[in-house]
Amino acid sequence: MTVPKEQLLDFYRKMVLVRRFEETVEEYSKKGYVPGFIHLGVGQEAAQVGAMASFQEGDYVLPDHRSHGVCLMVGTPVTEVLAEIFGKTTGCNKGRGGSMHIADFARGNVGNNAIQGSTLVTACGLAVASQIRRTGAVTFIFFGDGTVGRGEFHESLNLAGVWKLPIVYVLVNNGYAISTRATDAHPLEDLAEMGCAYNIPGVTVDGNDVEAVCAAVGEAAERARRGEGATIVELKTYRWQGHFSGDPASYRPEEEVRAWKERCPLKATRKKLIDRKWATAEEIAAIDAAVEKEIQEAVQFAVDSPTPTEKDAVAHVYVGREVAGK
Amino acid sequence: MTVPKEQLLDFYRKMVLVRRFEETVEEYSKKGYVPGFIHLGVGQEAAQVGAMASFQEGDYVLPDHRSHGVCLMVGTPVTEVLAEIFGKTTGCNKGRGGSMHIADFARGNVGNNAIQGSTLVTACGLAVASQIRRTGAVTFIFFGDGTVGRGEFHESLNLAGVWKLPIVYVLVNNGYAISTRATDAHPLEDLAEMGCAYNIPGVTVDGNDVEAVCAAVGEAAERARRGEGATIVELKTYRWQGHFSGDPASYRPEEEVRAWKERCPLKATRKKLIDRKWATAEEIAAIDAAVEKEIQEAVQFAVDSPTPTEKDAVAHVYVGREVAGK
Amino acid sequence: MRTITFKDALNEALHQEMARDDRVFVLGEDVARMGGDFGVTMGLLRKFGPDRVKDTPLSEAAILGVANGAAFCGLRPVAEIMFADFLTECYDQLVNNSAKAHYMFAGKVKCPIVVRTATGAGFRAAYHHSQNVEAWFMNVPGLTIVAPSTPYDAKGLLVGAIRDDNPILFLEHKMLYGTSGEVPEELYALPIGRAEVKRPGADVTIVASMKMVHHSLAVADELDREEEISCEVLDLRTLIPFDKETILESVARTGRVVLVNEAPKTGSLNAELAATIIEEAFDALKAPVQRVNALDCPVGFAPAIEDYVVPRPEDVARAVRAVVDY
Amino acid sequence: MRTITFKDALNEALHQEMARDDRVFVLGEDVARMGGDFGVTMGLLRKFGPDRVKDTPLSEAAILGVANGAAFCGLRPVAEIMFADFLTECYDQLVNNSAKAHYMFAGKVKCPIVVRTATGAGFRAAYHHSQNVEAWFMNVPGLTIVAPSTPYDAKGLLVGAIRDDNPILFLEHKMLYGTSGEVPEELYALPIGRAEVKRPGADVTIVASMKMVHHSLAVADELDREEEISCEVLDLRTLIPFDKETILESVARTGRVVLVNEAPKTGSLNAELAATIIEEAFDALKAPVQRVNALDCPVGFAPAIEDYVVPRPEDVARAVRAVVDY
Ligand SMILES: Cc1ncc(C[n+]2csc(CCOP(=O)(O)OP(=O)(O)O)c2C)c(N)n1
Ligand SMILES: Cc1ncc(C[n+]2csc(CCOP(=O)(O)OP(=O)(O)O)c2C)c(N)n1
Ligand SMILES: [Mg+2]
Ligand SMILES: [Mg+2]
Repeated sequence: MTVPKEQLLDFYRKMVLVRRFEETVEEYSKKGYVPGFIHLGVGQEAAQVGAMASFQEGDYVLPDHRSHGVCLMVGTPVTEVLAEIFGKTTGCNKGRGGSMHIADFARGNVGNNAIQGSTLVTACGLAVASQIRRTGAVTFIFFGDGTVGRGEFHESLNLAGVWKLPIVYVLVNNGYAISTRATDAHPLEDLAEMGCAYNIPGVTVDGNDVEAVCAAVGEAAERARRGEGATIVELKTYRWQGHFSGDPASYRPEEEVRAWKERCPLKATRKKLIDRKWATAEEIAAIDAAVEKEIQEAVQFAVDSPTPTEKDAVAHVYVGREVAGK
Repeated sequence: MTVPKEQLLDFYRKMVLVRRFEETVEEYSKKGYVPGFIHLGVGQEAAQVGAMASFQEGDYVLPDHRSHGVCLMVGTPVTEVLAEIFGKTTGCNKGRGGSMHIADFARGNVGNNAIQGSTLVTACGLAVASQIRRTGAVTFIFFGDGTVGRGEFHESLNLAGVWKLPIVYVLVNNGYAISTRATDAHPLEDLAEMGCAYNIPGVTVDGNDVEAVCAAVGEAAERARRGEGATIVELKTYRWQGHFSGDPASYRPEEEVRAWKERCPLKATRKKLIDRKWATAEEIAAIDAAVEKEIQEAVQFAVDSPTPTEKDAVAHVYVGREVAGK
Repeated sequence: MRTITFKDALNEALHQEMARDDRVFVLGEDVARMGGDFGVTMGLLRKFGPDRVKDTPLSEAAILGVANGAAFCGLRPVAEIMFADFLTECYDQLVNNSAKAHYMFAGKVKCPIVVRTATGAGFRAAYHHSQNVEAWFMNVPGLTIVAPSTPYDAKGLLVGAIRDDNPILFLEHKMLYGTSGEVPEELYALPIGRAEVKRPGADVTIVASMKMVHHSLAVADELDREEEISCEVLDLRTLIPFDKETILESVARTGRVVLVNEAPKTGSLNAELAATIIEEAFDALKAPVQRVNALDCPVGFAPAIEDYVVPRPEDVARAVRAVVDY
Repeated sequence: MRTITFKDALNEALHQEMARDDRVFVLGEDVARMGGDFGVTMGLLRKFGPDRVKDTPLSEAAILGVANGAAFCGLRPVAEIMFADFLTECYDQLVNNSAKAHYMFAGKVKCPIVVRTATGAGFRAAYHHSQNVEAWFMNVPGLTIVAPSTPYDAKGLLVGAIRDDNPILFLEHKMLYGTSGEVPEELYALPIGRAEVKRPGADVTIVASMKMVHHSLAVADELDREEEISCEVLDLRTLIPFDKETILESVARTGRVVLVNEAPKTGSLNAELAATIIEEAFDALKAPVQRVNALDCPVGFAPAIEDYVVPRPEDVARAVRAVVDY
């Protein structure tokens, strides 16, 4: 599938944004600005950007632990996402969620839950709400090959199948769950095929080809909007770094990493733009530079923002009931 | 498939035993001898007896809540099973388990857990133990169409698929989970097909045809013994009574119940025996009478047996640590 | 005033509140066509239709997932988990998702769900249908646990719970469903978080909930009559967070406390109540706080065992005498 | 004596006990090829092979299912649940299956499993990777909860737990993995169920576990030095069932008690300890028991919030002064 020129340029810009965002998070993590551990999506930009191209106002999305890019695609300002990861009060959840709990309800990002698989059933609730209210909204749920192992995968798909829920299951298969190969954890090679158990169509595409991703997820979203129910779209991709920033990832062969880096989604898209004569090297450099400016401004913003104070600690435990501090 | 004469006669005797056992439990329940609620398997005798024909010494079985018949097929004396259901100290678990928790470890019955789906993953552990020890044992797990909804169904099959576990999944599809039709709970008609998600073969057979059941489960058990992994065998059948004894089952049409009663597995087997000239009406009556005697002796035994006393209450909470009584 | 059963009071609460607020919907296993395993949701499907009264597959995690997701979208789900023992199957959803969402996302989302469930012993249904589960959820900030003891409270508290913006675990003791009491026909809500003095008294404060309130009232009457001991009986109604003020006010007057709870002693709600009373009313205490609980063992099957293990009125009476005689 | 880390002490325990007893096997997510998320199972795969060291899919319920089932067959599984927060995903298996099997089946089966898991705050990993979970399992008769505070105890208690015939939840505080201490090279087992006086003292009894033992020891040293208060520090080591005798013996001498536990205050283990002490040592108490706990809120992401919410040494010191000055 070929998307129009403007869209491919837009995809490229977004993928650069996601890439640079992740690299920046890693850089500032090493510098000590990022509390806790972070899961980076470098290498998975086409999957995140291409899938979110079908996300419309009013839709819902449940990102996962490796989804900073997905959070950006919802439209939450880069500043707010970065500040959240830095644990600052200017973050989209006031520094209370961090890398693994980034939500933006106003824009449809219902947030991650760091228990793998938990949001698979939350997705059913979002979809039921849009069914009851007949809003036509679609719910996009991102999850990895490892998370397919959880019981909620089944409970979610079974319900989605029998209730024809408007859900797009975005199964990001990067080949590993931490050190465990997808092929050691599941008896099928193409996990989208598991849809067969639920009368839910499954499609497997090259997750590093942003146009292919956009097309497959787009079709699934349209099916859902037409009331025809859920689809699993499996995006085959790879994470360049370890499971979390700092993981040496010695459980996988160098050769495999090298081969996948060759298949860099940004490089591939740049090549398409040039080959189709949709952009010159200079125009591409200009995009890169604009993104860089945005990133650096966000860094400045996040670094300069205040951290929460002790008195923030006991706010919002309950709605309308106070909890005592120290 | 046609089984030899002696086996069919044996099947018939066992089905009569199960039928009469269930009817007796119901009768004595109404008379007040049975604490709690009970789930009867009347109508499902061919599924229980036919499936357990492949059970060998050293194998494991996990019955479910509607499995008195399965418990009998393991070889536990009728007296001990009935006494257990009556809550007597002579029961196979000293009256401590009751109808929903009948085990006989020495004979391979690892017992039910009244949380639907729980034993689906226990089955993996039994199978792993036999794999580690290379005993060649097969694990039979009984569960219903409703229980397919649980997350453990998936976790179990996924693991069984990837580890090639020697398990026979005996999926007893009686069309309902309490009041909920299987077709309202799952998007497929033949639930054995769900094996496709796990690279596990699934086969659906007439659960009221004891020979068909025996053949399908037998083949699955052989596959498991050969180290080729798990199989789902779906047995389509029907429970004549409500979900529990006393449930009026007004959620299902009279017509449906009548049609299924026409397809009584005992009647069908009697007909086969007569048609094949393997037994005369008199011989059949003799079998019925022998079973009746066994049942009545068991009733006498169970009725006469003592009930546990208060001091039994705190035994066996921990191994080797006492718990205080009152 | 009109007298109806506890079960009918709950049913009426649902009918009336669903008519008032179209954001309220009901879901669970067998709640629609059958009207619930205990009949609490009877008639709702006919009145409100399948959009608002949903039979689910046997998938507790998905039930909670639907509730959470729909609540995040502004609906007010009332989920039924058939027996409280099955909350183990959706423990993650309640503990890690429902309870934490409001806090985790800095107050930007609410999770106004009610999870109704049948709890408690006495049903002769053994290990997995008899547990008292509130202690499993005591140490989970963000959750509220409500537990009525009378039909009047049942109706008012269920309405109050539905209108509350917090996730609420609503415990219905299964031995109370058939009990009767006066209940106004009109719709009313009772406040969450308030205990009630069910019987005033001067010598001893008894703190109880659910079925134990009735044991306590019976004992209070008897001791008043026969031994001239005047007991005040407090019904917690909301177990967590409980009404400290009402308890402390009573203890300040009596100086003697008996806590009655149906769960095993170690780590039950009574532990928290005792610790709180010690901390806040140490000098007022004339005797050590007495805890009346089930023994530290599972709820067995045989009636003699079950009846011995859970608190009996005589156990309450003995504890009252102990604090009086200290 | 040789000094090694807490993590290496655990690793050594597994190596040595697996060499001694070939019924012991290890399973969990990423325990084999990677050696565990925290490195505790490092080197086991190479030494003992894939039959006894198993990477599982991301399926917590299946992990526990395998453990339970294999234990019923006489093996001694050591399952790793990567973070204690994920026990929510196999809560049913632990509560309804492991804990109850021995009792439910009248002592005819044992469930000698060890479930190792990383617990506790301080890792900057927020809501779903930071919880202290023991209170969720306090009211579950049949379960044993072990929680070491030093490398010496870690090794000996893990061996003791593996040899124990009961299901054991083995909590490893993640902030202790890197701490060092003297550990004998030879294999040894410490008894389950015994507390240890980690520091003798005369004025105040401090009861703690895991990381809080170290806070307590630091405070005890400081108060001894600066304020001439002599604190005895008890390390519970087994949380449930805890060592009542050792606690009461100490309280009888000091009459003043401070309980330190890292979980939120309401319903934590401290509640049970306080209630027990009141019941059994009321007359010995010279001041109300003081509980030092986390605040009643989830563990937030921003470091300032996390550090404020969980108990700090100064909170322990304040509580000690409060019982001394009462
Ligand atoms: C219930 C649960 N189990 C385990 C974990 C620990 N964990 C976090 S991410 C992860 C692997 C997830 O793999 P996958 O779904 O493929 O996503 P990826 O990390 O590859 O993007 C694991 C095991 C968790 N967070 N939740
Ligand atoms: C986890 C759990 N949820 C719900 C129940 C209540 N329950 C007991 S049996 C049953 C229906 C089971 O249906 P199926 O698996 O088809 O077996 P059948 O009763 O038809 O033999 C339900 C919902 C339970 N015991 N455990
Ligand atoms: Mg992955
Ligand atoms: Mg069924």
